[in-house]
Amino acid sequence: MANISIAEIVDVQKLNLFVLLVLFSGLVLLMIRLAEKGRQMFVRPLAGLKALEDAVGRATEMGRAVLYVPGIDDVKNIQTIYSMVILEHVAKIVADYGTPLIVPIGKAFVVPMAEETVRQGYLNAGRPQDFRSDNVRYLSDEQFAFTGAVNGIIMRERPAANVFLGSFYAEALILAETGFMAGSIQVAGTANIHQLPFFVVACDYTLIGEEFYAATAYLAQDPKLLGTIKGIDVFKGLILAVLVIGFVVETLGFTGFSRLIAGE
Amino acid sequence: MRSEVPMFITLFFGLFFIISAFIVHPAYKSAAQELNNWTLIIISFAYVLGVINVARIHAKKLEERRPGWAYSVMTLFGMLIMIVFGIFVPARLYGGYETGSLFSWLFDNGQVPMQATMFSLLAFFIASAAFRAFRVRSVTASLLAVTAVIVMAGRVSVGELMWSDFPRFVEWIMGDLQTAGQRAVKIGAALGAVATGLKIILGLERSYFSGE
Amino acid sequence: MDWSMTVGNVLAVFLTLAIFSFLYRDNPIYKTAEHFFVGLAAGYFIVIQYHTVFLPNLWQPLTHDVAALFRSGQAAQQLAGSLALMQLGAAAQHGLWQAFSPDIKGILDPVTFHGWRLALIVPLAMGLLMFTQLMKKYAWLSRWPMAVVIGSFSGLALLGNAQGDLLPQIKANLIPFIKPGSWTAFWADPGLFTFLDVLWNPVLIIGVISVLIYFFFSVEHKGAIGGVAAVGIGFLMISFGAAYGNTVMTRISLLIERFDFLLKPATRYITLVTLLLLLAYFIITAFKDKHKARIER
Amino acid sequence: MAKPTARWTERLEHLDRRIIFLVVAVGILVPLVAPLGLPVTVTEPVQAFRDQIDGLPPGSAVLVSADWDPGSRAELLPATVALFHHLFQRDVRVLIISLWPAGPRMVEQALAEVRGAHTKTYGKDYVNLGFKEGAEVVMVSLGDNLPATFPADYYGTPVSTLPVLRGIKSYKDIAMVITLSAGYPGTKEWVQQVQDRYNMPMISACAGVSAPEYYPYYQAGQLKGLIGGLKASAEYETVLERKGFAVAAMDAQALGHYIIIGFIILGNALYLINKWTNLGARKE
Repeated sequence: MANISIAEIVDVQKLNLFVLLVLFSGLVLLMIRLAEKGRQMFVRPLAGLKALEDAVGRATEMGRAVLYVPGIDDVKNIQTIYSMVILEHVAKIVADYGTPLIVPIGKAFVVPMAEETVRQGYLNAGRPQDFRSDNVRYLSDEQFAFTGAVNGIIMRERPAANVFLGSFYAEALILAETGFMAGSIQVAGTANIHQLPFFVVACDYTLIGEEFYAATAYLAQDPKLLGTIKGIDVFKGLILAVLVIGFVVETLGFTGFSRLIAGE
Repeated sequence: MRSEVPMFITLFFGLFFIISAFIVHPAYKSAAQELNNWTLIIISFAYVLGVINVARIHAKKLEERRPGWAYSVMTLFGMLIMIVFGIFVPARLYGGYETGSLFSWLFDNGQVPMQATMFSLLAFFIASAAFRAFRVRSVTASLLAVTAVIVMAGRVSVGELMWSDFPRFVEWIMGDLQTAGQRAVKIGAALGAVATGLKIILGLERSYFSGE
Repeated sequence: MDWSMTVGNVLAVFLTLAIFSFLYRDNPIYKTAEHFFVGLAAGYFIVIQYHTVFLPNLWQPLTHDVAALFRSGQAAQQLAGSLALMQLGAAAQHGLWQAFSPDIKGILDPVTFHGWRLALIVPLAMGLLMFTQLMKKYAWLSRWPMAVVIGSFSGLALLGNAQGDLLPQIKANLIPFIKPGSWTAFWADPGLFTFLDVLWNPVLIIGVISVLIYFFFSVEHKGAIGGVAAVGIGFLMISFGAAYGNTVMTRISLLIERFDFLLKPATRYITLVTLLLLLAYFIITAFKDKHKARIER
Repeated sequence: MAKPTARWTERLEHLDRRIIFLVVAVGILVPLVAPLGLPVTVTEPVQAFRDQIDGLPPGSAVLVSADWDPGSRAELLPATVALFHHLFQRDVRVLIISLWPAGPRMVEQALAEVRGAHTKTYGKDYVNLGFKEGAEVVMVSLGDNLPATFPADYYGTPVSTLPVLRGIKSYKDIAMVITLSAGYPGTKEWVQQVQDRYNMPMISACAGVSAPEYYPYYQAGQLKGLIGGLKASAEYETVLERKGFAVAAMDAQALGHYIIIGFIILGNALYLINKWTNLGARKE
């Protein structure tokens, strides 16, 4: 193999990307390792999250259902997978009180995953027998047929709390407004930046972008999730430092730093 | 067997797609292309399964005469007519999927108008939400409201009549003022996505394979 | 008069008004149209998958090469080749360097090895495994192909976010506090836009840093950090306001196009007739409901 | 104790939605029937989009990804039609793909509107390669081998027989990617997976709703041009002197926007009035 030079094998231009991936991955894995060893990982309380538990609590008091829509995207969207973690937690709370839980699904491929997640939630609450698979309702793969069907459920079954957590598109506004008219307390969260204005305006609480990821970690108190959030926070500290050094150095006229980051 | 193999497969395909961005060795690249093709094929099976799920649910609703079963007839009818004419009927009997077939006629005169109209409903909903749910409950909400009104007023031709530089001012808001917030949210979201992708590939994210 | 166009317009106008009827209230006509739409969309999905993915990417190469191979009698030798391919998969797990040893290299080069096409049996098998999801007993088998999809998209999301969002967006914010030349330009010609140009860089720098601090989860929002986070949430709300304003543009455009379609010369009269028919339907049903309600009281 | 009859301002705040719908419908219909013909000035990102296409060297190949469907036809059909007019005026090979199932048929509708005005032949100057499932996976596999990912065009003709694709193996042979985007997968995924990795010049025409999220890419230079929404499409039509649906819709667009602004202000005015008067009532 001696005659083949490194440049032929690996794209040397992408060194800065490689360094970023190794550094960030190492940081996240390190923090997860520390969290698993029991190190205390502080995550600041999230207003939107407290609202999620209040909303489910209110539904329990009024004996009405909780509607949980894990976004309309497929399993290939990371937000759908993350929403499953929160769904598992909500399913656990709901199972404790025996409050009905409705989980409309907008992509067929998500159905088995959602069923397993809710079953896991009921399992964690020690009541696997209460799990009824037809609470996880596959409605349609078509975005708008799904939205119309969920609106029908909201207007007919009048859930006390609507939770919209995951990847949403144009239907975010309709679901939030229909829920607003049905008088439910609404908590939403998505990393799809273009839908956040509607959730912020029409819902009682909104987890904005990353807060959605942090809420998962905070809820689950799972070392892996907490470690990830701390890893991201530390790296964000690094980015803040780079941004501050960057603009100070650029103001002084030295452009080498920004070229180094860009790997030119 | 139940979760070790899927975890290895996730690791293999996850790493493969990451490494492919870094390796430029010609032999690797041609092998990579074949693996890409495999993934595409498997993904398309996933979507076929998705549609079979639609058929399964509406057929079940039909069998059990559950409320609204009559409507399921329409879904199955719509699906069957598209599939039968789109795949099985020969082109000369209005079959196939190109222009002139019943499949494309139903698409142009059935699917397009209905989907376009469903989305146009949003114009009505955004108006009713603007009136009933768009409340200036706090300082932050009023910042959102003021920016929204300025951008709306300046982005349409009437705005220009009032102040000829209005569009240019809105371009400044879009290109600079709102870009700052968008960029920070994008950086944060990217970190979250990279971390989550990493955990899924390394099998640390087991929630959706849970239950074993 | 082209019949398919006219009948097509009648159907399109009726379905458009049927969906618009949802604005009045959820009704059987809307439900029928919506369910018909779900069926059409699902059917369309399958036909397009069949013609543009299943046939060209899988069926044709597979059947074409299997036939060619058997005719030329190389089947046995090439099959062994695809088995070697399996070991390559395992080799990748232990470290790619051995995989590059010369003897395996021959396997990778498709020119010499027709087995690649034959190997398409593997994705076909994995794809078919997907259907085990419909059978309760074997449903766990569907996790294998599911893992391919999840693994691929997680890998690409990880790479894409780091390469396309993270690095370039950080680099784009490494800028001097005042845009070079904007200060002198402002004094040369003081006006709103030259002033805004001076603000260009400071807005980006302060905005990005304060919003990033808002999304900092290790420190409580109190004192100085709380203040900066408040500035951050302000920038965030401005971005959301701009997004809201732009969304109105999209929604209104969709409605304009639908009304434009209904008012077109070719559909104008059809719209009128269909509108009257729908109106009649709603008046009759409203009347019938009132009548029925009076009987029940 | 009978609920005190709500003051008219309180009843108005909970106005029946259908009255609001009626106001919007009338507001859109009037300008469609009686257009006002208001001016459209061209903004910088649209001018940059046009200059990028004008700057394409003759004979170069351009990849257009039509990632939209009937749900966003109102905004993206005018942009696509204007784009095809612009590309067909130039000596450029146009390869069209779509990562949305309904995409290829939308491309057909756009091509039908454009074909008459230009002397371009299918297969030699432009090709509709149709749809492939797989979003980012498709984008990445085009980097290694385009013909393997799209072995046949939308009509099933093998690509090896199409002259427009001669000599095109991967992104190296593509001068620019033009992403027409209405959601996922769209411009964001194209920028994430292709722009930086293959350092591919890229411009985007997108639905208004996605524009704010793409401005950071435009400011960072990852996107060299951006048409965000129907107003921007109207600017593009004006710049190309090919006035179409986008320009015609600007009057109705203007009235629609001012109706919504009116509702926001009215809604909040009522909200504040009710809050203060109720506060006042409780104090007495």
